[in-house]
Amino acid sequence: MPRTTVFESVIERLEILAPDGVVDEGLMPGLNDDQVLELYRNMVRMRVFDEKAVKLQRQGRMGTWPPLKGQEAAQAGVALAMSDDDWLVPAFREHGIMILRGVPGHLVLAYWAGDERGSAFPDGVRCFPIAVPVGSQFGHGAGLGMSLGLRGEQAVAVTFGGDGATSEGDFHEALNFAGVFKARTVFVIQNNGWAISVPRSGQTASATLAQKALAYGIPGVQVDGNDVFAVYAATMEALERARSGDGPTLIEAVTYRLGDHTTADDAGRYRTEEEVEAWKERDPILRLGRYLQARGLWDDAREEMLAEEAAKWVSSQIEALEAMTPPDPADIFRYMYAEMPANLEEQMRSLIEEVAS
Amino acid sequence: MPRTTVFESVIERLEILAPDGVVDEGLMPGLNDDQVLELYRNMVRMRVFDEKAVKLQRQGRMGTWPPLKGQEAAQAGVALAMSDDDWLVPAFREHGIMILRGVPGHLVLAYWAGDERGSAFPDGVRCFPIAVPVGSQFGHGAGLGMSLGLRGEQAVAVTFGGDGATSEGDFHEALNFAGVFKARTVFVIQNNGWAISVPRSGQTASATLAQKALAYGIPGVQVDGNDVFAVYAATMEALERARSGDGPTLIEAVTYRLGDHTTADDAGRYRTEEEVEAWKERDPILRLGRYLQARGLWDDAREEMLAEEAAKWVSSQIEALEAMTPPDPADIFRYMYAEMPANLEEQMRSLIEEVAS
Amino acid sequence: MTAQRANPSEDGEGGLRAVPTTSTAKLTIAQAVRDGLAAEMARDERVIVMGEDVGVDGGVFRATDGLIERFGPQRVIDTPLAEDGIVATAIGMAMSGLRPIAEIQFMGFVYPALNQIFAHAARMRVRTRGRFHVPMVIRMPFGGGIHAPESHSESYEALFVHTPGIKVVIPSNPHDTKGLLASAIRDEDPVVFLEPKRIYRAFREAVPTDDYTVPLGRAAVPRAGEDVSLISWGAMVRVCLDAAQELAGDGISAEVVDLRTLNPLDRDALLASVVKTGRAVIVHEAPRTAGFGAEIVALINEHALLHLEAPVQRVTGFDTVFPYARLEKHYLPTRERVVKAVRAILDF
Amino acid sequence: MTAQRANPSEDGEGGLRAVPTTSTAKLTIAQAVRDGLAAEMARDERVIVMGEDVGVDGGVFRATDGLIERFGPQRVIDTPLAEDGIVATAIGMAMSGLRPIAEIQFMGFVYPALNQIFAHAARMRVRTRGRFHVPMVIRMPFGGGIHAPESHSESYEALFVHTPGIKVVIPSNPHDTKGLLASAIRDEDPVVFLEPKRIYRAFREAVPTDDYTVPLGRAAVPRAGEDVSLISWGAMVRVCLDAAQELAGDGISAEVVDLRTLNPLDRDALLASVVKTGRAVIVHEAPRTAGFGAEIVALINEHALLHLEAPVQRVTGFDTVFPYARLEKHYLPTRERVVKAVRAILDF
Ligand SMILES: Cc1ncc(C[n+]2csc(CCOP(=O)(O)OP(=O)(O)O)c2C)c(N)n1
Ligand SMILES: Cc1ncc(C[n+]2csc(CCOP(=O)(O)OP(=O)(O)O)c2C)c(N)n1
Ligand SMILES: [Mg+2]
Ligand SMILES: [Mg+2]
Repeated sequence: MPRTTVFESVIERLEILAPDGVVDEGLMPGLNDDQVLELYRNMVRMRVFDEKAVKLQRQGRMGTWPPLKGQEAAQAGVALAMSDDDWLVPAFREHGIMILRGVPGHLVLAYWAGDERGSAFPDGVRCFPIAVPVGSQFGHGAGLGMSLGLRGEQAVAVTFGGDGATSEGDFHEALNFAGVFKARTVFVIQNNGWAISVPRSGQTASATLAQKALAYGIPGVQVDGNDVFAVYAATMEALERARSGDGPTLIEAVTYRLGDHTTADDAGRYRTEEEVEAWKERDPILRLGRYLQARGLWDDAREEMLAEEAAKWVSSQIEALEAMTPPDPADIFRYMYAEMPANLEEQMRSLIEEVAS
Repeated sequence: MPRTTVFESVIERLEILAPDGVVDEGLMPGLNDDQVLELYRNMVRMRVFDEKAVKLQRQGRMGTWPPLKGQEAAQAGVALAMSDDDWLVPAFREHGIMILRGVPGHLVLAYWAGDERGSAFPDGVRCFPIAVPVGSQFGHGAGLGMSLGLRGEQAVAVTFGGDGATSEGDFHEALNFAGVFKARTVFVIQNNGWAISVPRSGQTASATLAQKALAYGIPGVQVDGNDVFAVYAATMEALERARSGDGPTLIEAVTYRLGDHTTADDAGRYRTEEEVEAWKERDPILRLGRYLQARGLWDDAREEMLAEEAAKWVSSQIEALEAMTPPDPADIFRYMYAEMPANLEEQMRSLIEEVAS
Repeated sequence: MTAQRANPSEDGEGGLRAVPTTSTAKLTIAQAVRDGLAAEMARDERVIVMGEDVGVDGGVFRATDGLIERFGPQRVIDTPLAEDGIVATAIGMAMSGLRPIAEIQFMGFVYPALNQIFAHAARMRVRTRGRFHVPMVIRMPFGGGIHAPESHSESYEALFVHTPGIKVVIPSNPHDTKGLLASAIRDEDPVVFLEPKRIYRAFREAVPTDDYTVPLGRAAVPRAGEDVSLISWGAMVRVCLDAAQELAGDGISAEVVDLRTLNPLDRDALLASVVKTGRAVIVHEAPRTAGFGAEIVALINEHALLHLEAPVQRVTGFDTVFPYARLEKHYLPTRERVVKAVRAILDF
Repeated sequence: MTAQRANPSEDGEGGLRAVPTTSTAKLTIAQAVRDGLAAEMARDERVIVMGEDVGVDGGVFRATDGLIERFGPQRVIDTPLAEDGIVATAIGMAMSGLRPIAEIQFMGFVYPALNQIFAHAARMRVRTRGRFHVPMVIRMPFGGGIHAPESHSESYEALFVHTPGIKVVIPSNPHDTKGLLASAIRDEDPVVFLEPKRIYRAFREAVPTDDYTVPLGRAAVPRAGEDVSLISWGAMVRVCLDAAQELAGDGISAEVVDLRTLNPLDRDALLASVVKTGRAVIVHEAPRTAGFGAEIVALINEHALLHLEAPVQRVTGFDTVFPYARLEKHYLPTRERVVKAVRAILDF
C-alpha cells in the first residue's frame, strides 16, 4: 500500500436549459408556469434597468456603473431559490438580485450616483451593502452564516463574488472558515469570463472555479450560468444543505459579461467582437424566451407589454432617484459613530458654517 | 449531457519506508549507501542540535526556540533532493534544512537568541531569511520561482510552511500565482498535526492538505513525512517538474511535532500524552535506523560515534555563537536603507552618545 | 455600578482607589482581561470570543483562560490561522446581532486584517448611513520589552488612530483594563483594544469583582504635578511615573497624563495639563515620525501654543524597525530618556 | 543627464524649466508615468512591471499603455486579482535580482498588501543586516476628486511614512513624476510611489524626453514668498498655488513648498521656509488626526518654535471616511479653506 489514493473527487457541471430552449426533463426542477414567467420577467426587468443606468451614465446623470448585462440568469435563478429570511451578501455587480431581494431600485441607482443613502436599505431587507474591495465580502458571508447557525436561525447567507475575486486571499480564508464551522453560507461565483481585462485563464490555472471547493472540503458545482433552471436547481440544493446544518457550498455559475467592466472601461481593448458575439448567442434571456415560446407561454404581445411595464418601472426608479433631496453635508459626520465625538462636532460645525456662507 | 463531469482528480499518498524499517523496493529511489548514511547522520545532527537549543533556552542562554523534533525526515529528505543552486525559502521551524543548505548553525542560534546577524547568511548561501508572520513566505517563494524562470536559471525555489500556514490568504495567493505563471517553485507543507493548540482538523475541513493543490490546477501529493525516502522521492519529482518548466507542486509531508510549539508553549494544555507516544513510535530517526540496521549498515558503535561527533559539532556552534561580539547598537540604524537619511543619523548619534555615557 | 469619573484631573490616582466597591481581587492586566471578558460574556449572551488559540489553550498569554470551559466552544471559538478571516467573519457576525471579540495574537500579525478593519469595520456605519454597524472589539497585545522574536514587539497604534471610525483604547493598569474593556465591548462601534504585553503580568492591583466601566474618551492623571506634563499610554505610563518619581527627587514636579483612549481623545484633559504646566513630553514606543505623539504636538500647537514655555518634546522609538531582543533595550523609551527630555525643556 | 537640483529654494519654478535639455514632450502626469516606466525598462532589463490590468489593457489610467507591446508579457505582467500576492511575489523577485514595479490599482486596494509591505519589504535589509534588500517600487494612484465609487479616493500616505524602511514619493507635476520615478526605480530600497490621480490628466507640461532624475528627499519651492509657507504634496500643491495666487491679490506673499518625498523628508527646506516666513499652513487630503501634517507641526515645534508668529494651521480632510462623489467636494481641502487659514494666522 505504498502509493495509495487518499482523496478522490469529481466536479460536475449542471445544465438543464439548452441554448435552443429545450430542457432536460429529468433534471428540470419543479417550477410552475407562474414561477417560470416570473423568472423571465425579472430577467427582462434587470436588463432594462441595467441598460438604462448605462445610458444615464453616458448622459452624466449617474456615476460609474458596472453593467450586469448577460448575467441575469445567474442572479434571477439564485433569487428565486432563496427564502424570504435568507440574507444576500453582494459584491458590486449584483443590482439584479439586490432588487429582487427587496432593495429599492432607486437606492441602487443612488449608490452608483455617489450617494451613501443608497446603502441605507429599508428595514427588513436582508441584504448587506455593496462591497467594492474585491473579495472582501466573502468573509462577511461566512461570518453571517456562522452567526445564523449560532443563533439557531434557519436562514442562509448567500454570498456573491466574481471569478477575479477567487484570487484574493479573502476568498480562501472565508471558504476555509465556512468549511471548518459548517457555516450556513452559499458562495456563488459569477464567472463572467473576465476580471476587467484579465480573462478567466489568466486568473488561475485550475480547470474550473468550482473545484476550488475541494481545498476546503466542501461541495462545489459548476452550472451553466446562463441557464436559469440550472442556477435555480443548484442553489436549491445548496440552500437545503446549509439549512440542514451540512455546511457551505461553492457554486460556479459560468456566464458572460456582455457589457464593459464599468462605464469607465472599454472592453474592446482586450477582447474580440467574435467572443462577445458568440456569447450573445447564449444570452440567458433569449434562451428562456425560446423555452417559453415553445411551451406556448409567451408571444410578442406579452413581450411588448413586459417591455412597457419594465420601462415604466425603471422610469419610476429614476424619478425616485431624482426626487431625493440633495445629501446633507453633515451626514459625512453624523454616521461616523453612534455618538459624535467632540472633534467631529467641531469639524461638522465648521463645514455647516462654510456651506451656509 | 446535462450533468457532466468537468473535473476529476485523485490525490495520492506516497510511503516507502514503513515504521518497522522495511522499504517498498519498487518505489525505493536510487540512493547509494553513502547517501542513506548521510541522511541518517543529518537527521541525528538536527535532533541533537535542536534538543541542545531547547536546553540553552531553559538555561536562559537562548530566546524562544521552536523545536523541530520529529520533523527531521521532512527536512533532510528535501535537502538531499535539492541541487546546489536551488533556493530555500523557510518559515521558522526549518533550522534543520537551513543548516543542511549551508546556513551556519551558530547563525541560526543567533537569530533565536535575538540577534539580527543570524540572518546575515554568508554569500552564496541560497536561503531566504526566516519568516515569522505565518504564511508570508509563500509569496516570496512564488516570486523567486517566477524570477528564476524569467532569468533562465535552472534553480528551483523550495518553499516551506506549516499546516496552520495553509489557512492564510498568502498561501492561496502564492500558489495561485505560481500556478498561473508556472513558477519554478516547490511548496512543502510540513503538516505536523498542530498549529500551536489548533489541531489539523480545526484548521481546515479538507481531507488532506495536498488536495489544496487542486484549487490552483497544480499537482499535489501527500507523503509520509516521517519516511525520509518518500519525502526525497516526492521532492525529486517536484524539482524535476519545476526545472523542466512544468510549474509548481504542492507536497504535504505528514509528520508530527514531538516537542512544544516553542519553548514558551506547554503542549500538555491541548494534547494527550497518548497521541505523542503514538507518534514517538513513528519517529523518523528510529525508522531509518531500523532500515540501516537491517541492511547491516549501522550498529551501536557507529551510533555512539555519531552521537559524539554531533555533540561536538553542536558545541562548536554554541561556542561560535558565544564568541560573537555583542551586537552594535548602531546596527539598528545602519541597515535601514542603503544610504542613511539625516534623521536617522541624528537618532543614531544620540544613541551612540547615550551608550557611551 | 460604574466607575465613570467626573474630571480625570481631579483624580490623581487614576481612579484606582477612587471607586468604592464591595469586593476586589488582586489581578494582573492579563487576568483583568480574562475577568473582563468573562463578566461581559456572562452579562450578554451575544458576546463571543474568537481567535487563534483562544479556546482550549486559553490564549498564548492566558488572557482567555478558562473561558471555553465556562462558555463552551460555540462562544469561545478557536479559529483557523487567518487574521483576515477572523476579522472578516467577526464583521459578518457583528452586523447580524452578535458582539464578537476577536483576538489577534500579536499586533505584528494584524496587518493581514487591516483591509477588513480599514475598508469595512471603520466604514460600515457611515457608508450605510446607520443601516449597519459593527459592534466589535479587536484585542491585541502590543509593544516591546518581552524579548520576543521579530514581529512580536510593534506599537502601531497610529495606524488605527489615523483611521476614522475605529476607536482605540489602551489601558495601562489592571483596573482600567477591566473597566475599559467593558466599555469597549458595550460600545456600538468597532474598538481596537491594545494590551501592553510588557506589563501583562508585571504587577497586580485591586480590581473590583463587580461590574463597572471606565468610559472611553477620558484620560487619567495618575500623578499630578506643576512643572511639566508627561503624556503617554500603555506600558509607557509606568516609565513616565518612574521618571516623575526621579524628577521629584530634584524638586521637579511632573504630572503624568495617561490618555487611555487615543480615539476618542480626551483633548480637554490633555490641554488642561499642558496649559497648567507649560511644558510637555510625550512618550511612546512607536517610531517617532508620524507617530501619535506628533498629533499631540499638533493639538498643543493649535490650542495651547501661547502657554508653552518650551517646545514639546517627544521621547519615542527610533525611526527604525523594532530591533530583536538583544538590542531592544536601546530602542525602548526609558526613564532616563524621559528625565533627560524634561531637563532639556526646563533648561530651554 | 540628471536634474539633481542644488537647493530647492533657489529654484522657484519647481525645477520645471531649470533643466536644460535637448528635447521635451508635452505630457500629462499619467503620460509621464508611462514614459518614465518605458525609459527605465529600456535602460535596465531587470526592471519589470506587474499588476492588475497593466498589460493588455495598459492600466485603468493608461499609465502602462503600450508597455506590453514594447517589452513583452515577460516584463509586463498581468497578474491575478490579489494585491498581497502581487507585492509578495514582487518581494521575492526583488530579493533575487529583478527590479519589480508593482501597480496597485487604487490606494484603497493596497490594504491586503500591507502585511507584505510592513513585515517584509520595509524590514528585509535591516533584519538580514544587509544580506537582502528589496529594490521595488509600488505605484498607486491616490487621493480624491474624480467622483469615483467608494474605496477609490483614499490618501493614506501617513501609514507608509510611519513605517520605517519605506520611502514615500509623491509627485505633483509631470516633470517631477518622470524624474522621481526614475530615482525610485533606481533606488536600492522599497519605494511607495503615490500618484495624484485627480491631476493625472489635468494639465500637460514639457518633460524632457531624455533620461533625468529628480532626487528623492528634496522638496521644491514652486512659488517663493515671504509671509506664510504653504506646505503640501501631490494634488494639494496646485490648491496651494491657487491660494497663493489669490492671496497675492491682497498683497500677501505666500511661499509654496512641495515636499515631493515624505520619506526621506527634506526637513531643511521645510524649516528654512518656515523660519523665513514665520507662519505655516499644511495642506493634505488625508484625515487630520495623525496625518502627516501633524508630523510637520511637530518638526516645526521642535526646530523652529521660536520663529513662529502664529500657530501652524492644518487644512486637511475631516476625521471621517472619504465621502462618495456627491459630497466629496465638501471633504477636499479647497483654495478657499487655505486662504481662510492663512488669513486666520495673519490675524493671530
Ligand atoms: C481589492 C481590489 N482590487 C482591485 C479592485 C479594482 N477592481 C474592481 S472590479 C475588478 C475586477 C473584478 O473581477 P471579478 O471578480 O471577476 O468581477 P466582475 O467585475 O467580473 O463582476 C477590479 C480589479 C477592487 N475593487 N478591489
Ligand atoms: C500571521 C501570524 N499569525 C500568528 C502567528 C503566531 N504563530 C506563530 S507559529 C503559529 C502556528 C503555526 O502553525 P503551523 O503553520 O502549523 O507551523 P508549526 O508551528 O506547526 O511549525 C502561530 C499561530 C504568526 N507568527 N503569524
Ligand atoms: Mg468576472
Ligand atoms: Mg503545524
